[in-house]
Amino acid sequence: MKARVIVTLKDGILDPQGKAIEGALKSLGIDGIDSVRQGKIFEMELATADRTAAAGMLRGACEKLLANQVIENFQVELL
Amino acid sequence: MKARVIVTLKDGILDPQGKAIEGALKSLGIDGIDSVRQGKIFEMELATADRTAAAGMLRGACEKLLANQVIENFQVELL
Amino acid sequence: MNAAIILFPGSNRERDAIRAIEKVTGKKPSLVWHGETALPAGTDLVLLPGGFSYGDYLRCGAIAARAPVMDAVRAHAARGGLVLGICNGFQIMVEAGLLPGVLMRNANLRFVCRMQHLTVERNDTPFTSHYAKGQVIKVAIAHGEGNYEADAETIRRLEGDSRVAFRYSNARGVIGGGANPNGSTNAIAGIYSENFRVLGLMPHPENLIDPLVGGIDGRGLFEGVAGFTRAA
Amino acid sequence: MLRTGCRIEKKTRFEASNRRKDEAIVNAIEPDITPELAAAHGLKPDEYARILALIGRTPSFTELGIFSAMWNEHCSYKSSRLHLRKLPTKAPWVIQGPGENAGVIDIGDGLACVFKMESHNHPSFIEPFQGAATGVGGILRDVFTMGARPVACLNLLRFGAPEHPRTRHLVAGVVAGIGAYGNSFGVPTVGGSTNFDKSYDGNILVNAMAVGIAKANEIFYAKASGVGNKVVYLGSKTGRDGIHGATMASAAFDADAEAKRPAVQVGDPFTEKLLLEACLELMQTGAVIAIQDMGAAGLTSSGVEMGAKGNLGIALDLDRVPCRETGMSAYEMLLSESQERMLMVLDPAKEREAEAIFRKWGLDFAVIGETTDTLRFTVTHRGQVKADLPIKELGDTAPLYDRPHIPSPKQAPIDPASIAAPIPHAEALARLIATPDLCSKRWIYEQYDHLILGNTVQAPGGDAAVIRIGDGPKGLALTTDVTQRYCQADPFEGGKQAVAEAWRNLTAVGARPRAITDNLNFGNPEKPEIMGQLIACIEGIGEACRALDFPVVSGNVSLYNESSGSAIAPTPAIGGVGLIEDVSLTASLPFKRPGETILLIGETAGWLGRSLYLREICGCEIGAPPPVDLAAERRNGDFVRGLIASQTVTAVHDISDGGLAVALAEMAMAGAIGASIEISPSLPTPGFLFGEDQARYVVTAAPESAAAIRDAAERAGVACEIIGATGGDTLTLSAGTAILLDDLALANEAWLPRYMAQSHS
Ligand SMILES: Nc1ncnc2c1ncn2[C@@H]1O[C@H](COP(=O)(O)OP(=O)(O)O)[C@@H](O)[C@H]1O
Ligand SMILES: [Mg+2]
Repeated sequence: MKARVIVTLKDGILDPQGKAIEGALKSLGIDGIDSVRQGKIFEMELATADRTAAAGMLRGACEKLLANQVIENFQVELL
Repeated sequence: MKARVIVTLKDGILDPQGKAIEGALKSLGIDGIDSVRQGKIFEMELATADRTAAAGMLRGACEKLLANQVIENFQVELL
Repeated sequence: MNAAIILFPGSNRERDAIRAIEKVTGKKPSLVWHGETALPAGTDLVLLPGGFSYGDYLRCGAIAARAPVMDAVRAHAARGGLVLGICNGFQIMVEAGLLPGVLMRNANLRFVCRMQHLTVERNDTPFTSHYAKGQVIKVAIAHGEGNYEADAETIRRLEGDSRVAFRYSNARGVIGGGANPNGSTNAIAGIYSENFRVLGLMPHPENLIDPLVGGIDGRGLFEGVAGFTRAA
Repeated sequence: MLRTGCRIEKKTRFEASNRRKDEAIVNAIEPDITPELAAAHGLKPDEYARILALIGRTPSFTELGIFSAMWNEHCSYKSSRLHLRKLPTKAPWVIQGPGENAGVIDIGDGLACVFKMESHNHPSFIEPFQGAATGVGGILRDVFTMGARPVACLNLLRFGAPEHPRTRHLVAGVVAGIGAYGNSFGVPTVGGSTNFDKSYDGNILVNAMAVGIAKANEIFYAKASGVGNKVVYLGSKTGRDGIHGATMASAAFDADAEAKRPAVQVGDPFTEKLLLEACLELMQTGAVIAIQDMGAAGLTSSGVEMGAKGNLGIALDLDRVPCRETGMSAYEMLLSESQERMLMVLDPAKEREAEAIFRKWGLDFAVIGETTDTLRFTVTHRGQVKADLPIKELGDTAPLYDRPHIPSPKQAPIDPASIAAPIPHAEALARLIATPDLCSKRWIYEQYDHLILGNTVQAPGGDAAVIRIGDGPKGLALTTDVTQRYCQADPFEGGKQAVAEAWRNLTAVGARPRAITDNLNFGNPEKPEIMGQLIACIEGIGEACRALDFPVVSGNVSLYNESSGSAIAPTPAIGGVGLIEDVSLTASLPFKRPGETILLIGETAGWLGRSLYLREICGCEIGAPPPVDLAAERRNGDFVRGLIASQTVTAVHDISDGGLAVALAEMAMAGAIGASIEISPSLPTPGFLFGEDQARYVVTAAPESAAAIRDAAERAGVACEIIGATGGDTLTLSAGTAILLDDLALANEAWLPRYMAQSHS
C-alpha cells in the first residue's frame, strides 16, 4: 500500500520560505496567488494492507519523528 | 480558492533525506514502512475562482519556480 | 572536569570541541557514540557538538534527538548534570525537549558564517562565571537554521526567568537590528534550562580559544564550566 | 553522448519487456552495435575503427559504453595530453605529481599536503545546486582517497554577465550548493575567486579545489597488487545517476542540453562524511592495498585504473554491486556516476575487520570481484560475460591527438600617455570598486563555513587564505587565480600571469609558494584557434612554474566549454599552495595603524592594456595584457617575503585587478583607516593609479623603518618608492580628491547583495 504524510507549519508560525516564494512569484509576474505556505510531504511504500493498522502506525511515526508538534501539524493519507 | 502543489523527486533520483528518514524510523522501532521519499508541498490561497485559469497559472508557477524540473516532478491540486 | 562529547553520524565540530576542552582544562573528553545507552561514570559535562547529525535531513537535530544515547543525556540533565549544546547540539536539545522552542531557518534563508558579537546576559551560571555581566564577546557563527522561536508564553517565561544566556549584538553591545544574523526572537543566541545547568547556543565558542585564530573570547565558557565542576 | 532518441527507445523497449525474466530484460535493451551507435557514444569513426582493430571483433553494448567512457576527452585527455607533458611536475618536495587522484607535496615534520582542483562546469550549468555540490564532493573524495584528511576547500567561479537572465539563478544555486556540501561535510571553504563575463553566459565555470593533510609515509594509491585479492565496493548504492555524465562533460553545449538533464547527480554530504571517517579508519588498519574513488565513469574507470596501474587484470561480478534501483543493466552499472562510492583492493587477511568498520558507519560494503593475472577487464552479469577487454590497452591506446592549432594574434601594447581620464580619478575608483569583478565577495563566502576545524588564521577577504596545520606553528597559504581577459588577449602571457598571481598572493601573506594544481577551462579543441589558446596557456604556465620553482602536481582539463558555437574566454585556473613556517608571522592586507608609511614595491610603467580601468571606465577592451617579468616577480616576491619574515612590514597586499588605487582602497577599507597618496609626477596618472603592471605589492611600515626598507630594496635590485601615509577617514589620491572611506566600503559591499536581492527575471 502507498501512503503519504503531509507536515505543515501551524497557523501563526512564521514561514519565511513561503513568504520568499510569494515574493518571487509576484516578481515573476505570476499573479493571483495570495499566500503560500511551504510544507513537507513523505511518500511511502507500506508493507501492510491493513488500513487501520497502517493509519495508526503512521500517526505514531509522525508523533515520534516526522512532525515537530511544537510548530507543525500533520496529516496522514492512505492511497 | 485553495490549492496545493506537490513537488517530488523524479524516480531514480537519489533522495538522501528519504533514506535517512527510513533508517531513523526503523531504529525507532516503527516497522512496516518499506521506503520513504520526501517532497515539498505548497499550500496556497488563490485570488481567482476560475479553476481552469488557476490550474494553468499554477502549472506556470511550477515550471518557472516551484519545481526544479531537472530532478523534480510536480502535481497541482485545486481544493 | 570529566566531559563527554556525544558523537552522531554527521557531527563535524566534535574535533573543535575536543580541542577546546583539552586546551582549557588539560583533560581529554571522552567520546560517546550515538548508539550507547550510558554515559561514562563520573561525567560532569555532556557536550552535544556542532555539525549536521544525520545530514540534518528531515529537520535539524530531529533524528539525533531520538538516538538511543539521548535518554542517558536526559537522565544526566534530570540529575542536575551539566549539558552544553552548540549549534547542531542546540538544535538537538530543542528537538529532544531538553530546552523549549525551535530553531527555524535563518530569516534570509541563507547559511551564515562570520564573526559575531554577543552580549553575556548574566554571569552567575555554571557556564558564564568567567565573563562579566553585559560583556560583549566575539565568537564564530556558522548555521543555516539558528532563528530561535517559541510561543509568546515561552518567550515571556524565558525572559521573566532571565534564562536568555547570550544575545546577538554589535561590537558596542547594541542588541538586535542588523547585528541579528538570523532573525532570532529578541536576538536570542542561547538559552538556559530552568536550573541553569543546561545551555544551548548557536554560536561556536569552541572556535575562539586561540589568539591566532580569531581570538580567545570563547575560552571563558569552558573555563567557567571547569571552575564550576571543580568547586562542586 | 547517447542521443535522446536512443534513450527513449531504450526505455520503451524496457517497459515492453517488463514481464519477462530479468536476464531477458537486460538482453532486450541492448541495441545492435553500429558505427552510428558508436558515433552516438561520442566515438569518431577512426576511434571506432581503432576499437575494432584492438579487440578484433565488434564490441558488445557494454564494451562500447566502456570505450566511450574511457576514451572521451574527460577521462583520456586525448587533446591535451601531448601538451600537458610540457608542464614541470618535479621538485625535491614533490611526493606525487599528476597521475594519481591528487598531487602530494612534502611539508616537513613527516606530513604531506594533498590537493587538487576539478571542474563541474556543465553539471552546474544544468542544475547549479547539485552540480556544484557534487563537484565539491568529487574533489573531496580525490583527496581523502589518498589517505588525507581534508582541511580546506576553495573554488574558482566564472559566471555570465550579470544582466544575463540566468546569471542570478546560477550564482544563487552554485554558491548554495558549494556551501551545502562543504558545510555539512565539515571542511572550511576558505577562499576562491569570482568573476562575471559574458563569455560565460552559456557555460559557467565551477572549479573546486580541496586540500588535505596526510602522513608523508602513509599515502594511498590506486595501484592494485597481488593476484586473487578481493575488489571491494564501498559507500552508497549505485543508481542510474549521471550515466553519460563523463561524456556530457566533454560535449559542447547546444540546444539539446535539456535532453541531457537526467544525467544530473544528487550529492549526499552526510554519506560522504561517513565515507571519509570509515576510509581513514580503515586505512589505519593496514588493510588497504589500493583505493580509487568512483568519479567520472564510475566503476569502469576506477576498476580499469586500479588494474592497469598494478599490471593486473580485474574481474567484476556485477550481481554483487549494491544497487539502489531494480533492473539495472551491466552498461548502466559500469557507467553510473552515483556519488559517494569507492573501490578498494583489500588485504584478504583483513577483510572482516574492514567490513566491520564500514558496517559501523552504516555504509555498503560488498566484494564485487578480484584481481587476476590475465591483464583483462572482465565483467559478468547474470551469468553472462558482458565485457572482456585488455585492461592496459583500454587506457594506454586511448587516442592521442596533436590537433591543429593556430596562435592567437598578438595585440599591440597601449601607450599609457594615450589614455585620457574620462572621469575624475576618485570617481573612477569608486566605480571600479563596485564592479561585479572587484566588489566584495562577502555575500558568497559568508555562506561557506570558513571557520570550522578552528585553524583558519586568515579567512576569505585577503590575498590568500591561511590555515594552521594541526596545532601549528606551521601553516598553509591557499589561493585560486586566473585573469581570463589577459588569457584571451595573449594566452601565453595570460598563462604566465595566472601562475605569477597565485605565487604573488601566497607571497603576500608570507608563505613560500610550493606547488600548484590547475584546471584548464577552454572551448572546443577541434577548432585550431582554441587549440592554439590551450597550447599557449600551457606553455605560459610551464614557463612561469619553472621560473618560480612552483611545479604542477595535479590538475584537470575541461574542454568544449562552448554554446551555440561561441567559446568561453580561455580560463586556466590556478590553485596555489604555499608553506608557512610560523603562522604567527604572516602578513595581512588591512592597514594597521594611522601614520604609517606606504611603500610601492615593483616597477610601474602604467600598463593599461586589458585593464579593468579600460574596460569599466573607458569602455574598451583593447591592447596587450601586462607582460610578466618572471625574474622581477621572483626578486620582488622574495624581497617582500623577507620583509614579512623579519616583521618589518605591518600590512601587505599584492597589486592585481584595478591597479594601485584599488589595492590601496582594499587595504584602507579592510583596516578602516584612510591614506593619502602622492601621484608619481613621471607617469600619466591613469596609468600610475590604475595600471596593472605585474610583480608589485603595497606594504606599510613604521615611518622610521621606511628608509631602511628602501635601502634594502635598492641593494636587492627591487624597485621601491614611498608613495604616502596611512591615516584619516578618507582615501586621498591626489590633492583635493578625497573619498570618504565609508562611502567606498558601502559601494564595495553593496553590489553583490543588492544584485542577488533583485527578483528573479
Ligand atoms: N567563490 C569564492 N569563495 C570564497 N571566497 C571567495 C570567492 N570569491 C572570492 N573570494 C574571496 O574574496 C577575496 C578577494 O578575491 P580576489 O579579488 O580574487 O583576490 P585576489 O585579487 O587577491 O586574488 C579573496 O580572499 C577570495 O578568497
Ligand atoms: Mg591578491
